[in-house]
Amino acid sequence: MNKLTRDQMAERVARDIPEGSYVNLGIGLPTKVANYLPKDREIFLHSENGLLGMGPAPAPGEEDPELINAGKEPVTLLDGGCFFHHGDSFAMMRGGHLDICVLGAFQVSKKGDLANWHTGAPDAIPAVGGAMDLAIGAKKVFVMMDHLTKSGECKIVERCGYPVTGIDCVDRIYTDLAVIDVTPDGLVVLEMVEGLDFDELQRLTPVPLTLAA
Amino acid sequence: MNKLTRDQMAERVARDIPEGSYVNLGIGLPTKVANYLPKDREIFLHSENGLLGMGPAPAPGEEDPELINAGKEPVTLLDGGCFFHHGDSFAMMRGGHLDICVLGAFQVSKKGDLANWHTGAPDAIPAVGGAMDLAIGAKKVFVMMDHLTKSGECKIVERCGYPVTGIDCVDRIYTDLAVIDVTPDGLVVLEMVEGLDFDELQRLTPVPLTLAA
Amino acid sequence: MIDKTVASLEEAVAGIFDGATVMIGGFGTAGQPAELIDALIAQGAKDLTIVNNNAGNGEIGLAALLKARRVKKIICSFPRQADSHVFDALYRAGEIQLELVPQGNLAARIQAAGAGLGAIFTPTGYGTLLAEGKETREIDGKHYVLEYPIKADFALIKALQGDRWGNLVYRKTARNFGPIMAAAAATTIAQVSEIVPLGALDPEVIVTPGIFVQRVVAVSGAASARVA
Amino acid sequence: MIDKTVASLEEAVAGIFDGATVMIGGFGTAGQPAELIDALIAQGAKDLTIVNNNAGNGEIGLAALLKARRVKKIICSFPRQADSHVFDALYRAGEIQLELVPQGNLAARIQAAGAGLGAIFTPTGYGTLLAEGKETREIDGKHYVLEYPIKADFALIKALQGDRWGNLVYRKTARNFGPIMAAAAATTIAQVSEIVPLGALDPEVIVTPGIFVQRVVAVSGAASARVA
Repeated sequence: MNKLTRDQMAERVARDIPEGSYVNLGIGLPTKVANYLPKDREIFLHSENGLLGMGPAPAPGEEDPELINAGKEPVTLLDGGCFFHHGDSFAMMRGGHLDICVLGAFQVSKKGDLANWHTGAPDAIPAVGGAMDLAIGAKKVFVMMDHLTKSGECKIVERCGYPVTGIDCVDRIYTDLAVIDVTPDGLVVLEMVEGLDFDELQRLTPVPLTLAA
Repeated sequence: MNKLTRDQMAERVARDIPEGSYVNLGIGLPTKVANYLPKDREIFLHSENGLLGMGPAPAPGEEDPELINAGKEPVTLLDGGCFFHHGDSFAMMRGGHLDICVLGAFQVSKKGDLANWHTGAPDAIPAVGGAMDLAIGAKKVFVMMDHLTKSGECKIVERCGYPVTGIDCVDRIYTDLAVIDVTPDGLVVLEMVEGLDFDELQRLTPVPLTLAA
Repeated sequence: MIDKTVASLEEAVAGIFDGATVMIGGFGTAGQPAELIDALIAQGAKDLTIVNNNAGNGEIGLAALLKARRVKKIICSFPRQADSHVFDALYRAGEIQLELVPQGNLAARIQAAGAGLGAIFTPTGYGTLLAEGKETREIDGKHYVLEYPIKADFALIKALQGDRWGNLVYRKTARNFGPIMAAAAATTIAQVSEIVPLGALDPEVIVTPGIFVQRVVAVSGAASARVA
Repeated sequence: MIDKTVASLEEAVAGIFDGATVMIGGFGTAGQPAELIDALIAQGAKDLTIVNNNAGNGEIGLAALLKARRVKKIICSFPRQADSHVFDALYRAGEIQLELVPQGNLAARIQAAGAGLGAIFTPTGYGTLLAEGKETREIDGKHYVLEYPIKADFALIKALQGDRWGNLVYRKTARNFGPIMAAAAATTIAQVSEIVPLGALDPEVIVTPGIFVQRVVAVSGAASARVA
């Protein structure tokens, strides 16, 4: 089968973001989605550190250490963008004003619990940032992750083994193998990569899947 | 005895407002205090409808219907003043950022309960505005009122007969007869008008007073 | 291209349904979106719950909406004013419900809705008639009342300038409830004196980011400063 | 005449006492008041509780304060970063306490302190390790955690311009926690790139009104934009 590359995953997610959406792209893999947003759609990117209308990375030499994104990388601001303080920024998230947020994950449970902030290892230094706010705040939470860990375990699980970031919060999962909706009736497969059939996907995934009608 | 006029009361209160204070002057009688603030002191006047650094009334013809005070009268803004929304304005009050607020009152109890928003009459249409926020928010709450009602009843009482605005919130009472602190040990008379002696003030006031040392 | 500007007041208030909760900006007439209210009266929605600081002045704006008998309930802090006779008469006749809220609790509850909080403990009103029956708690030696968010289906607000993304700036004390209501309503409709090109508003001084605004309509600039 | 400007960084941080809770603005280095932190290190206060989004980067600013062993406890959302080795080592050695707070709850708790709320029900963190042992409640079908305000004795923040009344404006994403920390601290100390005459800041665009600011100190303009 043709597993999606990380860029292909980002491109796939980007396709599902409608014009006019207010979107937060999490640190890491989700950041790549910005590269694939169709140029003919106006989409509003939010960054937790107080900007809306975030533009692409600046040209080399044009970086401004006071114009950064949540990953602390230099960015730009589009015409029509604006700045605000952290209280307002997280009110946007917590208050349900973002249409979509895209997050990376260690695991997603069949009920839509998300684990993406902490491995739970006893010697790990925990850091949560805005992950828990994003998980519960946006109207739709999209997760992007590999379907399997490097050692071959499925990241879609019955119950999260890692400490959760939010309960019952994921709406859709984009993996390198499939696009899967989390619904009240369970996980519904919308798409699979070329060369993958449903039985094989189900074999790899330890929770019941159904195929979208 | 020489009862203070309303202007004399306002002048007396103004004397107790130190330079640099953030002050909210309630609607009605307290508004007059602004007229007597010493010109050599910088004092910051706050208005609940979203301004700090309020200046005097504008010259006739210079009124701006979008530059008003809590009483909806036209005002001006000093250099260094600013505008903000209602959330921020009441955060200033509730968060204890105002040094002093000056309020009118129907009654003040010996414990410092304030009644100034509602007569409790069954046919009265209640209206509270910012009174309850001011009563509990400012670091010091000064009340300005006549000592006696027109029918001769004292407005300083054992327990408020009118519905209260706030509990245990008044710090100092300025009447046309005296200046009285509300302390954990009871009401302490700081000043009396010329021609009034303590026994006479106590006779007019149905709760125990002591004279400041 | 996203363009939140609409061409007419009629279009601006389209879809406001019977029984909706509608926040209306303004402190007295400053910041009151008088033209949007007139359009709402013409539009005809009824059984409305209105959230405003006051309950109308004179016979225009909010008072005219009340007079047209479109309002079932009003949530406000200061209904009784020298010129609130329309409200006064309806209230005395038992024809309008009143939920009286201290002004700072009104603001805080609107903010809580916009910020997604479930409830807040506020000190304002503790021990008073307006906290009767409400849950209270002592925290660090101080007494608080539990208050719940006030959300709205629509907010009608007035700003000075807006752009096609819905960014807004206000004028002087007409700002008042506008920014916090914009964040608390599912659909926020702003009347502005001027629609400016995208990028014309300084990103440092935009008061209401467009994320909180769904429709922007221009009214004549002169209207912005008049005593509505 | 009220003049909140002070002539030196030393004067700016005077009186910060051992055991104080000190909020420090910034998201990473953007908005971090590096010069004030250096002055605090020189001043010598110890056993501090620090409130910041992060736990220091590299060896400068907040990291240098940690390295100087002045910090007993840090309240933050994201301590672990590529260059947070100073914190990491202290934490692993058990020499610093960490209260980890989701970033939005950190912001909301700071705001609650500034706004005088007793506590707030927030949805963030419900059902997670970071809500363990905390009171929860279901409101309108949604689950919330009760969180308390975070107040501070001092806040050290960085702004672009300030005036003698303490009014502040910020620059781009260096604004972040500055305005909400200013409101939550008993004494707020702002370093600015430029002190401007009273009235030079447009009253419509002042972000932090002077009521929230007690001291303002100018640092060289160049420092404002450098990667501190």
